[in-house]
Amino acid sequence: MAFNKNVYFHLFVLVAFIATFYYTANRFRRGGKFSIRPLDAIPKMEEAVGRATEMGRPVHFSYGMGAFDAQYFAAFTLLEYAAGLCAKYDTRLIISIYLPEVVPMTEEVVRKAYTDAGKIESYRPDDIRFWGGSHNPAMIGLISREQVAANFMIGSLFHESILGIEAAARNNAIQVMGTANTHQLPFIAAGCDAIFIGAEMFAAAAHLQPNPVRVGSVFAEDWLTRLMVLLMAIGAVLATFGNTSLSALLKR
Amino acid sequence: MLEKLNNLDVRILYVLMVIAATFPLLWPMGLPLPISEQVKASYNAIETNIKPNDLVFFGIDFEPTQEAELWPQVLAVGRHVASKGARMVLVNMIAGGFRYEERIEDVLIKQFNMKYGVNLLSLPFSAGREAAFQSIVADFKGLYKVDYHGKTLTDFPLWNEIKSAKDFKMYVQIADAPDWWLRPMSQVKGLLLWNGTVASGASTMAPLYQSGQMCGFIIGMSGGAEYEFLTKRPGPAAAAMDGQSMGHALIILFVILGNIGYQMTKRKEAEAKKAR
Amino acid sequence: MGTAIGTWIGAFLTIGLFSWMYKENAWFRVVENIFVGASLGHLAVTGYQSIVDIAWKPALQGKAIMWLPLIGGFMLFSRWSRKYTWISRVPMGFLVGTTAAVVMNGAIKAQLIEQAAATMMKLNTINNIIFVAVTLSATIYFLFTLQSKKAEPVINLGKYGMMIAFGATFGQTVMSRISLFTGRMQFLLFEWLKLTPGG
Amino acid sequence: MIFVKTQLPIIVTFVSAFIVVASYYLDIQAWKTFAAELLRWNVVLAAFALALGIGGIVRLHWGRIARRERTAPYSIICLLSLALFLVVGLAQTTRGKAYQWLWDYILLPVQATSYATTFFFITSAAYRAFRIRNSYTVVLMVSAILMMLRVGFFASVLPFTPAVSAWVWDIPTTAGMRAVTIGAALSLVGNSFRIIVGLERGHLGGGE
Repeated sequence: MAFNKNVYFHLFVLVAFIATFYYTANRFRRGGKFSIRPLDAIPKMEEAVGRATEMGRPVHFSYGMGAFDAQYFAAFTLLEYAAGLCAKYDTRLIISIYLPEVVPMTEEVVRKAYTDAGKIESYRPDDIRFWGGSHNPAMIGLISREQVAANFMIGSLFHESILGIEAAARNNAIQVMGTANTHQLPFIAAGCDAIFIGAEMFAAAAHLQPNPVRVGSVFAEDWLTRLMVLLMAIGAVLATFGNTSLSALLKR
Repeated sequence: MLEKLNNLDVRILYVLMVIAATFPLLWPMGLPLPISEQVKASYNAIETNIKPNDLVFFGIDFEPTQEAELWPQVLAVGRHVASKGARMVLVNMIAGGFRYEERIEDVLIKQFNMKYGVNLLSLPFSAGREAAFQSIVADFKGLYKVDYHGKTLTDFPLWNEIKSAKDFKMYVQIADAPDWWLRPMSQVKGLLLWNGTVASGASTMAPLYQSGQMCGFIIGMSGGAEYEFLTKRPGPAAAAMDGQSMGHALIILFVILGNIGYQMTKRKEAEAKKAR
Repeated sequence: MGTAIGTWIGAFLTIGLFSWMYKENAWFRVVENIFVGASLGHLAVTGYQSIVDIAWKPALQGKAIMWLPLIGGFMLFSRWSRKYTWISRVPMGFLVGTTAAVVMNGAIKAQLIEQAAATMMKLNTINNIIFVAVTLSATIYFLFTLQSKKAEPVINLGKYGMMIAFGATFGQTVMSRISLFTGRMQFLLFEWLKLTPGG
Repeated sequence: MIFVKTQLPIIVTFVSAFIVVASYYLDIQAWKTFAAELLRWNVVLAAFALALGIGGIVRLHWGRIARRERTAPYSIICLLSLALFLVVGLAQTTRGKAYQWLWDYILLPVQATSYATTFFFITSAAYRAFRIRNSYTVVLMVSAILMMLRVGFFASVLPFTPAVSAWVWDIPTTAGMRAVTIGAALSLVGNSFRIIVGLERGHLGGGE
């Protein structure tokens, strides 16, 4: 086989992840005990939908204006949760979308949530709004006109985060946001009631549906991250004594 | 009285900010502008690495919305690269970037006598972002058939001299979006990476500069203004820096006032509790 | 002539959008709807061009494999029928699969390996020691299965590190936002009102 | 048939992902070229998906006009603006003179202005958010103010600020953000892997 050079450690990480994942997932399938640090943003989402219901006002959700990447996948899971809550409480959910290719996926996610809640008749495809490049003015217009009372923005956020925060703050909405884009974390940390920071939005999946696959995945990710922390610490100590073999190994 | 500062009508703040940012545009104050080490280092990365006839891949990846911040960078860095006698290939991966490609092409041809097709080439927009960069890495010549102007690429001598992305000495990219270009482009062996970005994207890119994945990195309007100063060609960024300083001063003032109001409100609430 | 009218339209749109800052109003709403229409129209035109350039023309010129993305694209329209919706999930699977694959490759290299290797720095200066300590402790914050009380001081150090990072990024971004506004004011003052600096 | 309906999308997901992932490890030029080709198809599929999204918005506005709702005039403006761009763009492509005019004087100013509104939002966000509530917010506020004092005029009045803020930026900020990046890396891997092998399929709906 013709293998590329400089990808060995890369391949090791991938294979190690897959192996650990299957091991941990199987352990939980056989009924292993687990505990994962709670995330305050998840109950906050329920509280937000609850309050929107009391006030008789809608809930808004957006993925932000990032390119199609893994953050959308994490957002699908959280959207499913939000849509499930909205279906349960009969609260209107309006979704703003920037990327065309996620329109059909969003429809599937929301329809599934409404079906699972037994409320398929209240599913409104019209409230899944594709705005393209006009996402931001359309979103702030929508938030202020519909008097949105809960604002969720989860995904690859860009400057729309702060627009959403300020527009919804004028309605005193409860806001939960999450992103792995470091350039937006400061704004959501400063302006929201609860946030998912980077990895937290992926770990949320395991809280929402603690099945062996998701819990096993979080454990496998954690163990490999621990290994990397250990490697970084050892590598730094070695480097102090002039030995850079470990960082060289990583790049093999 | 002071607790009112806790909850000012934000519209008052808006009006004051507009005045602070606009006034210096009409009446420039000529405040001094020091040059940062990072901009100096990034300038030197081009100054020392680029030799005459080196191939430089020049990406312009931002929407018109970022013009105020990034066009001065394109202008300053583009002129600097051209003044080193490099051969340049312009490219854009964000739909709105094409008109800056056209504009800088014009500047390079007029001010540096570059010959289109010989030492300058503009490639058209291609969609897909990270995926498009991935295909540049895997199969550079396969991605493009025609140039920006719709002409067949194989008619240009410069195009025929390039075989793959590995032939480029440096990839200079002025972009508003963070790191999706870097994941693919860092796979090209021996290619130096140089990035100019918006101030808000700086936190994403800074670790990548610090880790040595990029040889140069300038940030925002101040980066552009300082670069203009280093290349001794005054441009649009330097003129707007006074408004920056005024705006910053005002925001800091708002933060202080807000905190005074907040502490006063807290004290009052505490007193009210005691009274009960 | 075209430029003069265009500048007035540009000014109308610019001020209309800014007017939301005072409150949501009819002018803003007109501009919002012009924007929605224009941007969707623009997307449709560029989308059509990419279909023609990337797939349709090569397919007609005999590059048979390019029929696949075209067929996949048409399969998406099965969403308009309740019964055949499942057909559209095939191209959706393709989109998701390729995207997930690119993410997976990129994340391991750029986000994990390169970053980890760069953190293995010599611990011979205070700065390097602080750097490594903050990176490691803040990474430990992201371990979701770690719930030991002993780890708390470490996690707190990481949290402070992240707070400094968030604050600094916030401050840094202010600059960027002022620049954007400056750009629009330059348009209004110099191109529309034709004022000149210096009064 | 049910098998085909539920499993075919998953199989397609897996096969396409496998081709792209393997292209990274294998040194086979033909494979790499084919993987790059696959990634280009995404653009085509996204363009088709556009039609779905635009269809939704047109239906929404058309409904409002047909029902003669109070907001119908806005819907008319929206559809007219869409039609204008669509007709001019299809007639002369985006490179045509008239289209360039539309771009320069309609799309460009609204895009730029829409982005520039962040100027106002960041002002009020700074005013509201930087209240000293606990030790974390002190750190947050101080480092934000330091960064604002770094550039332009302040740097000459307070000559220590560029050095101090450069330190804050290079050491704790870079380190803190790097941790976020490293912390998320394996989550991205885990999440992508679950999707590739079909263990996560909410985005493909629930069976039927």
